[in-house]
Amino acid sequence: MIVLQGVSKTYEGFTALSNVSVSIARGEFAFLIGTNGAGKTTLLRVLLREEPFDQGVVLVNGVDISTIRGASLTKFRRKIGMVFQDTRLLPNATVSENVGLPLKVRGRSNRDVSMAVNEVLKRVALLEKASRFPKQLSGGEQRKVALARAIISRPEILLCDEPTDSINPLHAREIIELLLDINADGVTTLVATHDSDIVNDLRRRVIRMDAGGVLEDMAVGVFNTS
Amino acid sequence: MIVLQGVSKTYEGFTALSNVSVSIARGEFAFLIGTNGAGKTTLLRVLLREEPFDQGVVLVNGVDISTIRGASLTKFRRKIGMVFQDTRLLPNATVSENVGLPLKVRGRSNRDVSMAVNEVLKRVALLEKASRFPKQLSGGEQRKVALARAIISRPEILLCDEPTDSINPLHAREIIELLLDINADGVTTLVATHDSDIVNDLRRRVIRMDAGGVLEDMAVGVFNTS
Amino acid sequence: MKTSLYSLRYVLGSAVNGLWRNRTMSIGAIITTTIMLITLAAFLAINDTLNQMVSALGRKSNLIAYVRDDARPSDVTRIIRDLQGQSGVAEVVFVTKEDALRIFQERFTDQTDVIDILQANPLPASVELRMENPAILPSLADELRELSDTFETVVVPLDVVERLIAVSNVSRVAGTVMVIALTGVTLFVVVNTIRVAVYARRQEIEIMKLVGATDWFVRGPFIIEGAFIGVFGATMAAGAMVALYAQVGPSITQIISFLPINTNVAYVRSLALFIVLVGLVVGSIGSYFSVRRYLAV
Amino acid sequence: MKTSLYSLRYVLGSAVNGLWRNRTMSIGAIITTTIMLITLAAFLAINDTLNQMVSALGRKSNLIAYVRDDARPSDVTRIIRDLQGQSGVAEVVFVTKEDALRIFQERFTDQTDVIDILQANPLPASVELRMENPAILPSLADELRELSDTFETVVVPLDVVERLIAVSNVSRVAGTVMVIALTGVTLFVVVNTIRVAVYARRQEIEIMKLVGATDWFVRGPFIIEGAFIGVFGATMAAGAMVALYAQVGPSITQIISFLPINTNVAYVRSLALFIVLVGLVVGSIGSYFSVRRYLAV
Ligand SMILES: Nc1ncnc2c1ncn2[C@@H]1O[C@H](COP(=O)(O)OP(=O)(O)OP(=O)(O)O)[C@@H](O)[C@H]1O
Ligand SMILES: Nc1ncnc2c1ncn2[C@@H]1O[C@H](COP(=O)(O)OP(=O)(O)OP(=O)(O)O)[C@@H](O)[C@H]1O
Ligand SMILES: [Mg+2]
Ligand SMILES: [Mg+2]
Repeated sequence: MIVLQGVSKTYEGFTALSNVSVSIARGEFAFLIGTNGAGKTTLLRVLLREEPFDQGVVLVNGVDISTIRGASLTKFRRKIGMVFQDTRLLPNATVSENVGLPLKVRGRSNRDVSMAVNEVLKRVALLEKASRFPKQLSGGEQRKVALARAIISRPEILLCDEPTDSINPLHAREIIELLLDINADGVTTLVATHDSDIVNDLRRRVIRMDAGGVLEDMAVGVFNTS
Repeated sequence: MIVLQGVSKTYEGFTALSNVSVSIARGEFAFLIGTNGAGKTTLLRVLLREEPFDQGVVLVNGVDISTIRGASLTKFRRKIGMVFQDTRLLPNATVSENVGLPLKVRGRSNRDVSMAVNEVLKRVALLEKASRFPKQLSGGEQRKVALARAIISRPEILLCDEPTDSINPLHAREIIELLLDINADGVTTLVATHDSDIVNDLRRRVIRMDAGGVLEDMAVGVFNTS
Repeated sequence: MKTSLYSLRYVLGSAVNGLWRNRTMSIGAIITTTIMLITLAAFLAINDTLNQMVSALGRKSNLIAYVRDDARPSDVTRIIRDLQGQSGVAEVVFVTKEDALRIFQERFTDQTDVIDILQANPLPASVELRMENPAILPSLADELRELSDTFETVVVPLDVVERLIAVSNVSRVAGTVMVIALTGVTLFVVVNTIRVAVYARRQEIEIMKLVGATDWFVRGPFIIEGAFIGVFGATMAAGAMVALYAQVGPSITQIISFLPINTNVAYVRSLALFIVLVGLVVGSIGSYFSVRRYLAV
Repeated sequence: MKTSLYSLRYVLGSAVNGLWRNRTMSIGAIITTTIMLITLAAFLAINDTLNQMVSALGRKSNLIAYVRDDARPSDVTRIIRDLQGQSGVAEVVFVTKEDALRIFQERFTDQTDVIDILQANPLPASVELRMENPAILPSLADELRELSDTFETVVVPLDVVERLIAVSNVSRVAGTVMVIALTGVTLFVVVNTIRVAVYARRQEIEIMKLVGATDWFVRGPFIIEGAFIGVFGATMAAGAMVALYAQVGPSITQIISFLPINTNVAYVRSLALFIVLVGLVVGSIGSYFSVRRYLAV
């Protein structure tokens, strides 16, 4: 359960979120849409406790996340898988190492990690590029690596910021199907996207933001592109 | 006139372009499409003389670009505006400074530069964020800055690598219109993209790549997404 | 248990990767560490040598206590034994009346007639001291002057002694200050280099934290990398130092053969070990603190 | 013309921005430069002081030429004048027969009777030299010995002289080697720091080149930044040095008042100027070469 109540956030005076109230049930799948600069990324970063917020309450599984500190913060983040809009791959780590990082971080054995890495790289069709470094990949390939890293640890909550950016439409569909698969296993999934085709195809819940606020919250949403 | 004849390029053994032959007339507008890793970005980087190639000939306005050196290379690059897929904004320069850079580089006066910057930032609706640094912008805003930087110097050739990535569909259309405007002034424009809606709407020339080669070259192309 | 073992392997592997993949930074840091520690080691050695040289010069300075002709030989013998046991005294020489006369005659070869016309040898016997530590000369002279039954006069060439004491004090203080300062500079420059290298990788740290890494998971490899940079740099410095000592040591010893300069293996070995230890500690602690500020994500 | 003027303004503005926006690196580089140059300056000053101290010690050493009783006073006067003009000689003292007797009597107060019984003063007059440069003592002694009409004997306390020469040679060579080495280390560390700072910004350089910048357009701001880092670091070093000299100088002069240590303003000022110049040159040239390898895009 993710609950935001009256959440506001400013970056040095600039209001990026203003009075956002929204709640997402455990195991739900929702799209986050809205114009550039609407606050989608900011919202996801608040949920990961990457960015502090100024006002309101954010509850994740009933816990006020602003109170989480130290070792609890690490535990909290291990519940979440995130695809960052700017991928945030480690530039000096190979694809395998990047993808395996969330498991390494949890102290899993090398064998466990490499098995899981192989499996998840197969799912994004990047197995043969496992030993490349990020800058030796195309833009779309990098994003797939970021996705693989987000899902490898089977998190409770999956936050995807533009997961199909730079991805060929055919692959984009596959990736969304992958996300739906994962969601079907009970993973709460929030996807920020500009891909109207996918949103309109799926007919899932759509939260539309604008200028830092929630403008619409549609149970079976559409992405109006005109 | 851009002419590629039998161009091949490998990255440390990996073939990214194989025997590519294509020619684009002066003032033409063409889309470059293809799956992830097809070689679109590599092709654009070859045209900017960012990456060397192994075989074949690339002529730009009749000049074999592989022979260009030193000061001529600088002059050659000043003919080209490029939107990089990974934006490549200077992290320590403001939006204005990033956008104005191509003019500064040409020794234009501060007044000229700031007038041009204002004008072009207005066109991408980012004027009020002129003094921000790149990491203080949303993903889509960063891409708009990259586009603004590519067009500010009114280049002869415009190379756009995923110019509408991370951009809201409404703005994406505006950006494509902007590119068409620029193209109408005689600027040769090559746009690598995964945005099927835009390609299908525009019905322009489409060059489809796959596995480093040109698969199709359609005068009035479609982006088949199934 | 299993977890921590895997982590250890991860930490080591990760550190090696980090060093190699950021080799521009790593090599820069190692070279800086090496040359800073060579400088420090060379300075320690030179400071030590200079101190020894100045002390050795001081040793030339002496105290002459002229023995009364009627002094009891047993007293003189006892005093000489006492003086030999006294710390700060390098050498005690007893010059008999006959020795004194001979020295006088040697010096004034052409005036032997002067002495010849004397009925008896007018020159007194004397006890001459060569000092280890000239600083105690004045008080020692006073002590000997008290023994007026034995000694007629106690002569201390005071101006030379004072100068030597002053010079050796100044050079010792200056040397110590410089050693402390240079140690500080070395630590600072090495830590600063590591700090800059970590700064260039601050995003890695943030990403790891966001992906659920504990602080120690992030720190571990960095600390090992820092320790490696420190130890590797220090080992090269120590190696260079040992080689230099082996080369230069003997020739210095030859040039100033009269001075007991420390070029022995044990000293150099302990200096080398010390340098490596400094590298280890500075590298790892430097990394620890450099990483800290970026962990607050 | 207009273009180059605008560019100049751009270069300066850009350099200031670069320094400020990469301040973690800039401050690191400036501090490193400062302390390396302080170290170098302190070392230059200490080396200079030690050299002066050793030379001054050498000055105590002397040559005594005993004058024949039948020497011609005019010869003696002439020789003394010659010696005073000789380079390497600090002081020439003429000790008359009467002076010699007085000194002898003072030393052996209890044996005045020895002299009293002599018909005439048996002690010779002497010419005593205090040396600036003890190295020329042996040859000078030989020269004086040739003048056997004037001098009876020429006494040189050779062992002390040799030791002093050796010590002062060793310390001079060691000092020079250390100065050269430390200068090298300073240059290296400063350049390395700048190199690392530029490395961290290599992508900026690539982007500028791809956008159509000339090599000089890219280099300009970096060179100015490097020059600024060097000059600023050097100025702080020079300031610290001048302050330190003002503080410590007088007290050193007091402790070893007999030595003519250089703490005068002109010397410090030229040392400070030299340090700032070093900073300027090293900073800008270091940047120039650091940027170079990333320009090949
Ligand atoms: N660090 C920052 N400092 C100042 N303003 C910021 C900062 N980060 C983001 N912003 C601003 O906050 C607003 C929301 O940004 P955010 O990244 O959440 O938008 P978004 O909805 O993800 O946009 P996009 O679709 O372009 O990714 C934008 O107007 C952006 O300019
Ligand atoms: N530096 C590199 N080293 C090795 N392989 C590389 C390098 N850069 C790109 N490649 C590979 O070359 C191929 C073509 O890459 P390119 O970036 O041109 O693809 P693209 O068509 O732009 O893909 P995308 O649509 O994902 O951006 C890819 O398979 C990629 O993995
Ligand atoms: Mg966003
Ligand atoms: Mg691409």
